[in-house]
Amino acid sequence: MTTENKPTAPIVKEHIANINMPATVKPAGPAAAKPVVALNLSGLAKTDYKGNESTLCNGCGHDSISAQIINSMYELGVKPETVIKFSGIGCSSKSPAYFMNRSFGINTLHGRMPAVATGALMTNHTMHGIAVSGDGDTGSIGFGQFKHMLRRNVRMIYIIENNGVYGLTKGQFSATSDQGAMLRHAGRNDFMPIDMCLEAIASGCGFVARSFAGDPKQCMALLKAAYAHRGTSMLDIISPCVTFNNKEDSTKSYDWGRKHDERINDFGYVPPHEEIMIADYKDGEEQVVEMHDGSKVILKKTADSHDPTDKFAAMKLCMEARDSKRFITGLIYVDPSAQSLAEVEDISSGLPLSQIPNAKLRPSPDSLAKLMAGMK
Amino acid sequence: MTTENKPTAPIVKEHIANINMPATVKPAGPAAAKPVVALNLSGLAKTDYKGNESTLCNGCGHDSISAQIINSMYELGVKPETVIKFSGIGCSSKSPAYFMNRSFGINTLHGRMPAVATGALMTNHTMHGIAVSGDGDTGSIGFGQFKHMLRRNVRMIYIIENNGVYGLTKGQFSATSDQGAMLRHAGRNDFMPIDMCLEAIASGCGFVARSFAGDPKQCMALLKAAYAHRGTSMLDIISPCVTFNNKEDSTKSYDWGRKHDERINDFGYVPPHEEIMIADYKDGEEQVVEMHDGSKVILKKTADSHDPTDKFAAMKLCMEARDSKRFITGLIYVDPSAQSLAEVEDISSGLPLSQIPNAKLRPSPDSLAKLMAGMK
Amino acid sequence: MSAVIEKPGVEASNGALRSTIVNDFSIVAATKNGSGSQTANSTILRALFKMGIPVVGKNVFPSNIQGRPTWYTIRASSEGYTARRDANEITITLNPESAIDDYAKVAPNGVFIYADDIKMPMQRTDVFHYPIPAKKMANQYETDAKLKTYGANMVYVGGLAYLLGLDLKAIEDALTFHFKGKQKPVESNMKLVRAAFDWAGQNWKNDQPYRVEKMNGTEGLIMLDGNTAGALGSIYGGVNFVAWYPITPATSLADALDEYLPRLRMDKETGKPTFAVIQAEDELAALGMVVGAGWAGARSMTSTSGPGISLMSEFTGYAYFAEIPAVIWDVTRMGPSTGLPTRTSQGDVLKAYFLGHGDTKNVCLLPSSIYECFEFGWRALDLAERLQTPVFVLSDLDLGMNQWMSKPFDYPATDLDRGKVLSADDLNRLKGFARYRDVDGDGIGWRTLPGTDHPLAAYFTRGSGHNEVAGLTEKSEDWVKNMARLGKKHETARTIAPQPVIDQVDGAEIAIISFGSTDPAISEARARLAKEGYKISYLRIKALPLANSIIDFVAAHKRVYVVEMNTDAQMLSLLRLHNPAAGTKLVACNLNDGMPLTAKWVSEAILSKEK
Amino acid sequence: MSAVIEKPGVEASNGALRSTIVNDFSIVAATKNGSGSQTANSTILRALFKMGIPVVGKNVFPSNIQGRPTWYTIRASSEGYTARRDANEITITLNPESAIDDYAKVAPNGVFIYADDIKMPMQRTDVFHYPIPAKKMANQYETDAKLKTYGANMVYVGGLAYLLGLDLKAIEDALTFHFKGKQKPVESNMKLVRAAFDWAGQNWKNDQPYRVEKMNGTEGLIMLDGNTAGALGSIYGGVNFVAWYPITPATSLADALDEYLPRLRMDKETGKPTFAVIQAEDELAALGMVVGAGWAGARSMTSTSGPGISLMSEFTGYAYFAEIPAVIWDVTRMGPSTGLPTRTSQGDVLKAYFLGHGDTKNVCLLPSSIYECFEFGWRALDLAERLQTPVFVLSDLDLGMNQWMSKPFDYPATDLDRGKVLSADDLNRLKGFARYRDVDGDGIGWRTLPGTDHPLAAYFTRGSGHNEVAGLTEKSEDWVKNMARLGKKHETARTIAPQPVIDQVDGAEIAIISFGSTDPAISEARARLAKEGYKISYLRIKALPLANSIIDFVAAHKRVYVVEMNTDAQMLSLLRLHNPAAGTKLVACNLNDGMPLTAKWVSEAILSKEK
Ligand SMILES: Cc1ncc(C[n+]2csc(CCOP(=O)(O)OP(=O)(O)O)c2C)c(N)n1
Ligand SMILES: Cc1ncc(C[n+]2csc(CCOP(=O)(O)OP(=O)(O)O)c2C)c(N)n1
Ligand code: SF4
Ligand code: SF4
Ligand SMILES: [Mg+2]
Ligand SMILES: [Mg+2]
Repeated sequence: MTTENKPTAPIVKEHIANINMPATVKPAGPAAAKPVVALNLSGLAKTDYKGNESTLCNGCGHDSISAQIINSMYELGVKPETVIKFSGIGCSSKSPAYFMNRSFGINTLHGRMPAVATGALMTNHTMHGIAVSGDGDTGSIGFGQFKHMLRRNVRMIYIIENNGVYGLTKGQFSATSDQGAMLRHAGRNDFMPIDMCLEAIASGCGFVARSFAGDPKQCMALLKAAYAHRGTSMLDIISPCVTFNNKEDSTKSYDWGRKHDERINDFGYVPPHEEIMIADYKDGEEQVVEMHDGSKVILKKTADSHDPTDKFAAMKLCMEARDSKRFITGLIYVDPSAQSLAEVEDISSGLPLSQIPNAKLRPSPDSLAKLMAGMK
Repeated sequence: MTTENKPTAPIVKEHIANINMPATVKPAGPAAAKPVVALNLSGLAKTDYKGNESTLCNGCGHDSISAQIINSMYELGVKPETVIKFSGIGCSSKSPAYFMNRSFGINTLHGRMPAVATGALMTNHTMHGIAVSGDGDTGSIGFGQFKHMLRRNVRMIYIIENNGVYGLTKGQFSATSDQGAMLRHAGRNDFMPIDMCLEAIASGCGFVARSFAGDPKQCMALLKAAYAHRGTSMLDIISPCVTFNNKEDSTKSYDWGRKHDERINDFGYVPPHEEIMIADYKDGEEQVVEMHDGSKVILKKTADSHDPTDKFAAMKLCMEARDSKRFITGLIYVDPSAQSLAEVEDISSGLPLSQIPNAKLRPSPDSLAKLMAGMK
Repeated sequence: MSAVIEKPGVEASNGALRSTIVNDFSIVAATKNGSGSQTANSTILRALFKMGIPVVGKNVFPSNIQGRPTWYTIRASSEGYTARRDANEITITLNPESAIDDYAKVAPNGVFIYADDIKMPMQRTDVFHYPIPAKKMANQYETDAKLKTYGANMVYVGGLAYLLGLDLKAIEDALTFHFKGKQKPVESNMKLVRAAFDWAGQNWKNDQPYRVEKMNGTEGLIMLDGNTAGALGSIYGGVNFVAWYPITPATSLADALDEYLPRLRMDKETGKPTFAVIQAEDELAALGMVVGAGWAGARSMTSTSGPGISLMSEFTGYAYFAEIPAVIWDVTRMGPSTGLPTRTSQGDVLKAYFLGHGDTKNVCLLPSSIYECFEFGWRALDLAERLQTPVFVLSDLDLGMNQWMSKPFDYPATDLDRGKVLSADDLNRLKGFARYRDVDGDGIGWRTLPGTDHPLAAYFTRGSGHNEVAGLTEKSEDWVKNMARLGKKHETARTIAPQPVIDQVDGAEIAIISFGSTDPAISEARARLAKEGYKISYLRIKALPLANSIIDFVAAHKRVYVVEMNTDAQMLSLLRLHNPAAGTKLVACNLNDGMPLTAKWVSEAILSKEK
Repeated sequence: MSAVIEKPGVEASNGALRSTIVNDFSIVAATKNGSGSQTANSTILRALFKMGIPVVGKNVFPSNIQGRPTWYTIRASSEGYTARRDANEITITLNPESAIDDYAKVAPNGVFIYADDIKMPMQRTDVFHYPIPAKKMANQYETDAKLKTYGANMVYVGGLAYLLGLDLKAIEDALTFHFKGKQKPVESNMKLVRAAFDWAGQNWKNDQPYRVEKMNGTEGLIMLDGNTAGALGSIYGGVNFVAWYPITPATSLADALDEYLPRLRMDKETGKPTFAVIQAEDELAALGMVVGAGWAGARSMTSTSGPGISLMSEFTGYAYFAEIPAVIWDVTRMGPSTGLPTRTSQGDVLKAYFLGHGDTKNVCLLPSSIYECFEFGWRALDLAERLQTPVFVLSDLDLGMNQWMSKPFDYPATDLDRGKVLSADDLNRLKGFARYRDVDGDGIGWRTLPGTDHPLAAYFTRGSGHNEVAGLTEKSEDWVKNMARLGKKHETARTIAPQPVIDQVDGAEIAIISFGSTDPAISEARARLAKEGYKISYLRIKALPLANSIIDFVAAHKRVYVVEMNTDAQMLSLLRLHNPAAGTKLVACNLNDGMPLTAKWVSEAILSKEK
């Protein structure tokens, strides 16, 4: 057995048909010809953000969200290699296999993804996390971990693909199912749905939004802004389950969403490297939230638009919307100030823990000798 | 092996020195002489509510709370046999052994008491639950179960003996520790404390209060009112840990509590069998909340007293108090309307599940024959 | 199975075409998940069953909701064998993704029925080809757009009926059964079946060899899945508290409870439920609730599978040590970890037996048939209350989710056993009690239930060290004494849990020990091997802890093959621990590939070791 | 232990009083939990140690913070034996609650030092009585009210020093050690010690037989607890991610990491930490974080005990199957369930080895000394990354929380082993990789780490079925192949994990197999038995899976006693599974009463079976 760090022999003789392999893998070496496609800031084509073919049901909301993740990351010019995809277990949690194959991905345990993401993102704090979970995964079994992750403010985009039902296990109630909904086996759901946004605000989350899988534009704008957030950005995206919870009276159905979607604000995202033309934004009509990385969220102020920097207003909005079944979407709460966990642990300015050379991981023989001397 | 239900032989020949035995066990039989003490509605003396001698540290807040549980149950005239004591693991969770030995008690697993209590109280919905937990037990490991129990609204008094520290494991930070607090091994706590009352309101709890172990009168009044609540009543009682978290700058210390205790309202509790003398309560100066069992909580209205029936005000109060380290105590939120789990499951009007006779538990041979015929 | 027809099995193995092969073949229908083929497949299955032909139906489905290949296999066996077979004589495919593979796997001289829009080279000369215009006909006959994909499946039912000579009346009966008597769907489906039947008659040449004929191999039998059987057994066992969390393949057990409890267990006088079913937020909470309920005097249970079992570890140890009744159904799937959620295995034997840290040993029941799923449903509740301990029922996906024939379930032979519970009257008489004292010599103490109206009824329950009177103790003697009593209780369990079924063959040198759903394959393998002159005894374990009679059985043979479906030979491990004297006599014979064992594999595995 | 003095042990067993007994006795100090007696006890312990007398200190404390009886035992042994003894020649009690019991347990001809305010009949004529005015003197000398109870403990240090002839200089050195050189507390404590010493000289008649004398039995040795040793080993093993949840007796391991990491592992250039330590919300999350970190390339670990191990079941199986490095320290306490949190046991052997549902088998290291706690601290991290799997270290409360002598820890002999990781350069060269392919024949694939800047670096990790290229698969062949490779990896682990220590005695018919913290008792028992003419070989297991050399060792003996501290003879079970041919040759020799084994028990247990 060799204990060396480097492989001493060719590991794989020929190129392997890795099913996770990116769609347009560029052959190694500088001189490779580029396909004739639009390239983004990182010099990548949209196809470089593709994943495996989806195995979800035709029309499943989750697939629309995957598409918007691809679009937003492509448009932002994020290098897929700098992203880690995380998920729990469920139909929603399968979806990381369906976008960004060039990103590392880990499909963890049911409800326990927040812990894995915390460990991984602390080990490499330079990576961006995109976490996908379901309402069952996060709201039921994973509720405790979810709340504690928010409290720790681990930097990642945490998406709840919220369909108000357990998809993968074939249609049981989840903790976000409508009160009064009916199921064949279990009968009526008598419990009040958990409001993920309300919970996130209570746990100190600094970026809380709700959207609708049927509204790709809003999803994309939120994803971009979320990417810029310093800590956890929580996106509660209503994502209809066409197979088990798409009846028109379900608040998680396409029909309901299309009929009732009520945008609480309109906003745009300006990446850090783009200048805002001051002229474009009239004072008093726009509200600018500056994110930690220098990017900006520009909110259009109207008479009834919600101010996402007002924490009490945000909480009240969530509570009232739940009580009256309003389908509100938009940026609910934002506060870019709180330190992320990597900052708190004071590792954010150095090399990722995973890249610290061995020599720095093992203290000197001398230090041990001294310690031993002190224990005599 | 006998499969009969009744013991056929004397099980225990003589009286056993059961360490859980009540202090003033009255010998069986009607003619036993009563000690000369004040008896309550149930004909019991205070000593009938005693528990084992406490093994907690001298001065531990948890012991004061045990004393108030004893006092309140005695004063209400609750028969100890109708109460089940529940707890998780921790110093706080040990305390059910130190009150009401004539009540059944179960010391469960760390953070998992809500589930056990749910099962037991569904099995006998006529019993009253008194659950005792700690901030670690409920806020850290048990947070998910706690929130889901509240959502189900299982009828019980759920007391969090909140000392902002792990007592039994010798002083680590809990999820309610002050931001900025220091510990010998772990250093600084950088995380925002979880606010149990805020969380309870978000989860739909209909009786939410905070108190202070150093304020026996308020604790007792709250315990009495909580007893009358239809679902879960959550009491977050700041209960100083004299050994590990009683420095004067700790918001969970006696000093801090004594200096900063800010009662948000004053109230009295009127049991169902007592008439309120209308004359005693002047309209406009009192607010009466009628509980589901007919008892009443009478709140004195003053200029700055908090109205516990206003959910938004309650949430806002909790959030602001957390942000500004205000030590608020009193009845934060009350809404006696929501059905308890036993009502939702439609078993609340019948015999306890545990007392349903065997004959009703096994369907007839006939019914089986019919079923079988239908499967051919 | 009682009604076995005494004629040799027919299997086209050497390529020689027999004139007709009657009632002995396997059919596989390859469709897409979520396309509604379940109705078609169960119709075929039940139609055969209604014709008196012994059958078994197994669904091999992906861990996915819609659009992935899924295979439904029906085995017809005039001899009544119900094990899986590798060979499929008749393959139906509507699924282009799997068609090439499916085609390659058709048994020699087999039949290939395929959707006529599947385009691929079909060059096999040892296969009978039958293209069928499934989509076209469905579109033609189904007006409701939603039902069109679904309808395509009924088309192959008609085609198959034509080829096999399946009774259209039996098909109608099967549909009536499926739709619980509702006429409308029966008729609309029959329309398609008949149309396809007629179309096939006009367009196909029926020179393939497989035929069905009415027989009386299923008389008096029922057909059902094991999870429903388990749920019914529990209901007749008086279960009154259920907490669970969804997980494949255990979900349908809870579903069946949700379905049958309201039908069978509403209080006649009050009209109110005599039970409560709670969908918990996870498995930790599910077992926690069940333990709370069991402690308070409910007949309580949960059902789960591998990942849930892992999460139940702490509460199982608690219930073991605090001595609280609880029934846990583990409908096993492939592990480790998430593994293959829709494939079968017997991989949780060690896990369940030792679940809980420290020194724990749990009682496990091991049903091998849906009949036993029912029986162990009520027995588990009895044993849990009698022994005041968690009792596992280790079923598996194959047993739990597939369709099996069975003799009708027998009404429980004994009254509900509520175990040792003291009432207020008892307390008056006894003037106290010691919760954890072994007064009867079986290691089991007497308990009281919350709500017992007596000042001496209460005791304090805990998972930490306690003495006989339930007081907290850290004394060595108390600990050792208490653990010794738990050990004695375990010995009691050994004698009162279901005992092994032993078929000791005169003069046999070799033997098989097995348990659970491997039984059909083993029975068939023994019959095969008997024909080749091998005398093989058979012991089927029905429960853990292992019965002492197993030791004698092993002693009576030279080599004992332990047949099981897991990677690490887990039952063999327990047998070794139970019977160290057996030494190397016990031989592992295990396979864990997610598929139910076949008689072929079992007999070949044994033969390869015997030769 | 190298520096053993070659003279026979002195034990007052037959009641005959020897003139003096030097450096061979046990002291027990019975105080109240939380009363601050730890300083006094460690002072006595370290003072003896500094005088060159081999010692060991064990704390028997309640699961409680303040006010319950607690016993601290110090054994001095000129021969260097460090096992627990049942007899205590010198008993000190300040604790009225336990005084009667403590008094009764004083060894014949023993010494009883007691607080003079304890009133009880003291009629034993075979005991030397020494009342001491602990409170009074403390009140007199301690001005700070808080330190008064605490000070009472220093009074008995002074009294004991007088009786034994303990060097006051050694006591001062010990206090200086304890207070890390801070002069003020040293002085104020010494004041009390000296006062008590003088008071005793004036008021006591020192006719008791126990004395200490300087010797050179501890030269070059260190004294420490196993948890600190484990933490240091991990730090020198390059641990850089820790997530944990408090639990007795594992907490002090994490505490030591929190204490020493900032001292030893700040980056010299940046002054920033090269590590992160997170207190998780529970053990599920703790191991989840560790697994996430291990996956992302950290040297990651957690520490816990029984209940935590139960909660880690699902994540352990996940890490096993997805092949992610993680180190889990299980500092074992008494189970099942909450059990006795402050008592020692070896009850998690089966649990840890099989942790995870389905078919899992984990690598476990079994330290038997603080030296090995240090060594396995770094080795575990190497093995975890090399084998890409969870590695358990099964320590226990006795080892972890008590004070042991040891030769100084050796600096790790080999470089950090980071296992098989491909860099971007490797990927350029190799043009791809197959995560789960066994290219080297050891069952271990190559992995990449997130952050590797190469378009082919990424792969997708999951706990469900996967093929060589980490693709999702439900195919039987893929599953079986993958499990077979994991089996091969387990065999690799068998050969690269620490191998057993074998002391095979010429002509020995009987042997002992054991592991972990039973080693001191076994060594001493073998010496005792050797004196009685018993030749006994000894094999100490250092890791699971069990090494194949154990088979030969067993074969070479007639009877092999498996000595362990659990109820169900768990290691014996694994030995039986590993070596079925051993049959009934392996004999259980286990005790699980929460106390470390004594040489007396081990030798008597073996003798009783031999005779
Ligand atoms: C510990 C555990 N329990 C149960 C399951 C079964 N399970 C798989 S997915 C799922 C629910 C998924 O629901 P949700 O998170 O809402 O995702 P969706 O499928 O609706 O997108 C469950 C219960 C599991 N995999 N692991
Ligand atoms: C699963 C598990 N993990 C850890 C522990 C150890 N433990 C016992 S009590 C406790 C914390 C108790 O803190 P809290 O609930 O705040 O109670 P307090 O002692 O402060 O009253 C912990 C971590 C345990 N018993 N079980
Ligand atoms: S079952 Fe529902 S959630 Fe799952 S893939 Fe289908 S539509 Fe989506
Ligand atoms: S340690 Fe703290 S919480 Fe525990 S008993 Fe002592 S004072 Fe109370
Ligand atoms: Mg969902
Ligand atoms: Mg606490």
